[in-house]
Amino acid sequence: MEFWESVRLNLGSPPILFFALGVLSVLMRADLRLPEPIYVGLSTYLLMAIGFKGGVALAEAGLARVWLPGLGAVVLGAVIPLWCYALLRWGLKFSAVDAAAIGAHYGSVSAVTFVTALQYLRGLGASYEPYASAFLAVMESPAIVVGVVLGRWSVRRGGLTWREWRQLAHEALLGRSVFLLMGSLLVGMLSGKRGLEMTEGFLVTPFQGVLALFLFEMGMVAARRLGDLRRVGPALVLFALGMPLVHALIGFWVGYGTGLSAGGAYLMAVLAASASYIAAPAAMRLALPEANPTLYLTASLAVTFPFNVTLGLPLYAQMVRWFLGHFP
Amino acid sequence: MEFWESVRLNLGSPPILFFALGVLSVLMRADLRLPEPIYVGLSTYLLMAIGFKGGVALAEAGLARVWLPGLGAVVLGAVIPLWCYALLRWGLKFSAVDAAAIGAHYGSVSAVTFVTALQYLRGLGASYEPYASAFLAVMESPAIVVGVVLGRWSVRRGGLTWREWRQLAHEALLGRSVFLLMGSLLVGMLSGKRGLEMTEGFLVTPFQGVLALFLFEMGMVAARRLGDLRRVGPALVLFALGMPLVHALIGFWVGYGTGLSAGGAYLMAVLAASASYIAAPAAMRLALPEANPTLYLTASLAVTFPFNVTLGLPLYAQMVRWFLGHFP
Amino acid sequence: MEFWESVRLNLGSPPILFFALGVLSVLMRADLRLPEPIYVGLSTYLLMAIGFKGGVALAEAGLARVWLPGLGAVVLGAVIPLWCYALLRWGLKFSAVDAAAIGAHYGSVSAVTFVTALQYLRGLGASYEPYASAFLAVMESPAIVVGVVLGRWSVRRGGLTWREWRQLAHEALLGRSVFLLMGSLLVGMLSGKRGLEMTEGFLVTPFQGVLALFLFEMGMVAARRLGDLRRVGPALVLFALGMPLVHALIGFWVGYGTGLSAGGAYLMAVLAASASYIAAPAAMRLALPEANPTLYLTASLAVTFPFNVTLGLPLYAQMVRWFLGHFP
Amino acid sequence: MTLVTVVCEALARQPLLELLHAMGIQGYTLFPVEGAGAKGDRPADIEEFGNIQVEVILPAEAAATLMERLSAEFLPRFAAIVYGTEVRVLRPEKFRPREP
Amino acid sequence: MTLVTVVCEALARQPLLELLHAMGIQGYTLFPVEGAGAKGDRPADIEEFGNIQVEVILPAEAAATLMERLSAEFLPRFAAIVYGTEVRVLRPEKFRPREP
Amino acid sequence: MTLVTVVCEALARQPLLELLHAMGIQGYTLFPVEGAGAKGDRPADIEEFGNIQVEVILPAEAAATLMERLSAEFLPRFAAIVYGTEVRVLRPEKFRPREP
Ligand SMILES: Nc1ncnc2c1ncn2[C@@H]1O[C@H](COP(=O)(O)O)[C@@H](O)[C@H]1O
Ligand SMILES: Nc1ncnc2c1ncn2[C@@H]1O[C@H](COP(=O)(O)O)[C@@H](O)[C@H]1O
Ligand SMILES: Nc1ncnc2c1ncn2[C@@H]1O[C@H](COP(=O)(O)O)[C@@H](O)[C@H]1O
Ligand code: NA
Ligand code: NA
Ligand code: NA
Repeated sequence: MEFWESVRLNLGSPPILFFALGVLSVLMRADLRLPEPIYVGLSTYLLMAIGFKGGVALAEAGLARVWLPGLGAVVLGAVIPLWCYALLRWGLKFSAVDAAAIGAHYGSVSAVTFVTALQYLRGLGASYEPYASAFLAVMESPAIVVGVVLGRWSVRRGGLTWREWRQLAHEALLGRSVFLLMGSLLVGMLSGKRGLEMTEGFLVTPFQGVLALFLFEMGMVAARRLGDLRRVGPALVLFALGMPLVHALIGFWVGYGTGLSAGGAYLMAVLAASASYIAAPAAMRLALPEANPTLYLTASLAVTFPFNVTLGLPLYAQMVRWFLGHFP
Repeated sequence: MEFWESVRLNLGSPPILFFALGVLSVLMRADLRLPEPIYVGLSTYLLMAIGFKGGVALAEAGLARVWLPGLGAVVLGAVIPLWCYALLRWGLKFSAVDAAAIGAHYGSVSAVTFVTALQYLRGLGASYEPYASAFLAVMESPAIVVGVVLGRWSVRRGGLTWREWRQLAHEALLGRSVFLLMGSLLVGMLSGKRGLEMTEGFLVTPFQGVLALFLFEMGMVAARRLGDLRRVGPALVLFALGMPLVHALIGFWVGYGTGLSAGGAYLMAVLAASASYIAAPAAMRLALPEANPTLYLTASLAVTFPFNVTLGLPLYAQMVRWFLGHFP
Repeated sequence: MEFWESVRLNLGSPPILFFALGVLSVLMRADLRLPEPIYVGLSTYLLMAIGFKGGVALAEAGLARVWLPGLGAVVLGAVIPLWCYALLRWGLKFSAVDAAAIGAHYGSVSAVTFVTALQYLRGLGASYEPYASAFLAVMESPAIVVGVVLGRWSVRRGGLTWREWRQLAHEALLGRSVFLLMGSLLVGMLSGKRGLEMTEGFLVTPFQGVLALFLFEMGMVAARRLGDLRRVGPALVLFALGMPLVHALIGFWVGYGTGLSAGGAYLMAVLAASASYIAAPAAMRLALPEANPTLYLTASLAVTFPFNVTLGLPLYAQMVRWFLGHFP
Repeated sequence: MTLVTVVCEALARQPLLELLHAMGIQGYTLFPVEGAGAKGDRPADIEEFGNIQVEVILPAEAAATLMERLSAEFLPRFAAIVYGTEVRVLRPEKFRPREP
Repeated sequence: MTLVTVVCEALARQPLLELLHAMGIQGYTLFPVEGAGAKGDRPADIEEFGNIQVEVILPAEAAATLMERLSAEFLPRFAAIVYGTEVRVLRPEKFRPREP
Repeated sequence: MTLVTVVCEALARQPLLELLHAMGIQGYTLFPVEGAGAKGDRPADIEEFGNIQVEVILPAEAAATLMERLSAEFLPRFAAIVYGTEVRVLRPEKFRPREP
């Protein structure tokens, strides 16, 4: 497919158009506030559905084919904060603790970006490893741990206490999204094809439409942060637009190098390029309260997330086309 | 179809039966309060779904076939408040500002009534222009603007200030339901058939069932206002039962005269007959706070709305049968 | 089917696995609190769906085939509190009012347990009377009335006043779940097959998946009560594990004796074995405030409910196999 | 004027509102809350297991009567706390209870 | 410091926040409530038909001004009650309104 | 008795409840709110981005200690306001913190 056509394919899909509608509603002050339980309900549904379907696929594929790219995902998530920290601290002159916190966000992942990428691949007609959501599940926490350790170290020149390690592990491994994803993966693995047949009418049939509704809400959530753009400065905005490209590149090769198909490596690229805006901020508020939330939230939620779901997805697909010479 | 059979068809359909159950629950004080986020979730879903499907149909039909009946709908919405005002003020001796506010409600529309009419047509086996929700979208605001201007004029013998015009336009054009409907129409137009296929499992498959659940809630919401019936007096109750008949008649001819099919003209009749009970009250509270909300809310929500969805829909169908000699 | 295989079939099904995940999330303090509107939405959906489908089936079967087992269900519900009261009061030395309140819970029923049993039967490939939800509907209230009368009597050595009777009847017959179930049954009866076709995409297609999500929530709700286990003592825990077995046995013979198929009698067994944890506690708080809620809630919600949905369902199936020599 | 606040189990909603009604009190404000107290945690996951907070503004004497009746009729039956706060209201005439 | 509480119909949200804004008040806390009063029941079933409770803490003089303006500009238009409570705050400097 | 109210970002829920627990305080009431303040708007669209309001009633001395500890340990880390109000409670014995 032509590059522009694949951009159009993404921008013209209902989820992205509803995302834009959500943004527009905030910009035009139409103020359609959706109550918080709606958000919780939709995000629980999405995590449960992708986790479950991924688990069913995982049980079929067997762990033998998954552990290497999975390990790649974990390592990638853990090291991204390191170079982000260096760049932000010494290149862009952010404080150490802010640099660590922002790094944690970019090493971690955004489940919504991942799900949107799944739909996009399906639209393109590209195949991918159906157990790819396992990579999403394992890639959320490592960066958070690394970022917090980095930040604590630079604030206090000392490691974490035993109690802090425990709290951190709890935060990172038992956070809402990690737990739900991991748990649903497990449920999917245990219940297999037969379980998928039972729940198909709920977890599969309406999935894409629910995603459209959810992205409508996320458009509003992200747009409400646009006003903070002025407060974070152009350097961070550029960082939030540029690093995803770099990370996508690295993510692609990690995925491809660990044996994934073109589609699977694309998804690894998207995971690397995406930044967390729920789990990581929550962990930072508790573990690095000295870091400025306006910086990391605005960068990941108001810049990187909208960029990724609109232009990023087709750009990364184009990247795959360049590298491999073929991709739908 | 026989008249009585077509009444039975409507009264025996799950949405209307669940509506009755909701009313009953309040009358028997079973008190099943559904929390507010459920209402927001369901109504967002319904508006999004009909807007989107209408938009897909609109893109196929082309604007050429839509603009004339659309214009008819706008004009009709704008003029209904005028005669309602006259009748209420000079005939029924309501205060000027109450007359204006009530008029605004009857010129504007009820999306739920419209959706119920769609299901009813489908049950009858009648065809209609699938882009008819565009008429719903354009018909909500004009009456609100006219009503407010009328009311302000009569209160102050003067026009609106520039600032008031802006506020009013904002209220009328960026209200929750107008924005959602217009926006979803646009999204539907832009994403077309392909987008519909993607979201069918969510926006189409469960639609009728969701409507049943929503009407269950609306039955409760409407019944909670029944106690106010005594406070509004018999004149307004008669108005709220009689005007829908008159407006249905006019609406039908506007639709038929601007080239719609029998089914499409029926829907235009339903739109004209319906009265707003969310958007219009909200606008009146802000722009005409002097008007008495008990009057307009009770009339539109506790009388006209239940009347329309139960007896009105088959009555208007019978009307079409009389006029055209044929209709399923 | 082998007993162990039928246990595995239940424990490996998505609803039960998600239930376990919910329990686990609380035990691991992952704390995924779902907001209350989600609970209301899901439970309304489930009650509406089973009531409606049961009603459609009831209209087809005719009341002639239903009244006898229905009467059996009512009588069974009404007498269970009697022997529970005797056992708890004189055998286990509970106070009279606590014995009455706990008895009411075990005579009444749990809709979620019933629905899970329906899915389990479907998984087994066993057929059952599709109108069985009518038995669920009639079996919720009688035990509550009997329990309250017993409790009042023992507290005050006197009957209820006229006003109390009225309040009690209101509580018992117009409680949320009874009203919704009865109402949806009625709606289903009135709208018939045609109505089912209309709403299938909502009330049937996603049903099993929604149940999985709901059981995930119920796992959390139940697990939050586990901490109270120490407060109720081993005697009540044993009661809460043992009585379901006894009641299942009796329930099976009541069902089978009144003409139900093996599957239908199995469902009656499950109803008898299940204990109420929403409707009965609510009624007890209002009508028997002297009873200790920790006792009845912990027994029914933290012991009997989890036991029934995990091990109880296959055990009762095994029981049917023993009695009849055949059952899938 | 006194603001009387009642935090109680959600199931006590009806009896509480009836008591207010019986005293001729027309106005109140109500919202769901979660909480913990002597009777354990009350998570807000299920309406029936949660709490509500009810706020009633009324003249000092009426407030005293209300608190007495709550103390006698309501607190023995339900998990609840009750407290009063002095407040200064706009339009004090709005807050007089009618004859019941 | 004074805590000014406004309970009003949810539709008055925007005008109320605008009034606060116009007075240079940056801080407030807001949540949906249901209620009943002279203007009837306000069930919380539909956002548009419910109430909100808005709480603003500010120095006594600013509070007096706010209550005056509410009395003049807000109460005639909307179903609402307004009351003030004396409170002791940590970090009082946080609660000074800026010049609007 | 003093009612101590804390309005803070929802993410501070766990640390706040732990602090109460550490002080032997068993009772509190909690609900989600939205708000605005020095640290910007806190819309209630996502739980993680919203606020909570926590209300604790306790004897005056215990309240003073709580407010001191909040001032020292809580306010430097989280977006929050804290204030105290004098209230008159029914059954005052209920509100004494246990030894932690
Ligand atoms: N000290 C307290 N401060 C604030 N709220 C309390 C306090 N004690 C109890 N509550 C509230 O009152 C409800 C009932 O209290 P209890 O009867 O002690 O369980 C609790 O669930 C809390 O919401
Ligand atoms: N006496 C009262 N105590 C507490 N809240 C009240 C009182 N009167 C009115 N309210 C609240 O203020 C809202 C508007 O009052 P009203 O304008 O009297 O209908 C009501 O819906 C209640 O939420
Ligand atoms: N003056 C105020 N009055 C009432 N609530 C406030 C005020 N200032 C701040 N708040 C609340 O406290 C939260 C945190 O405040 P801040 O740390 O100033 O952003 C806000 O989101 C509001 O909910
Ligand atoms: Na990343
Ligand atoms: Na109309
Ligand atoms: Na039972």
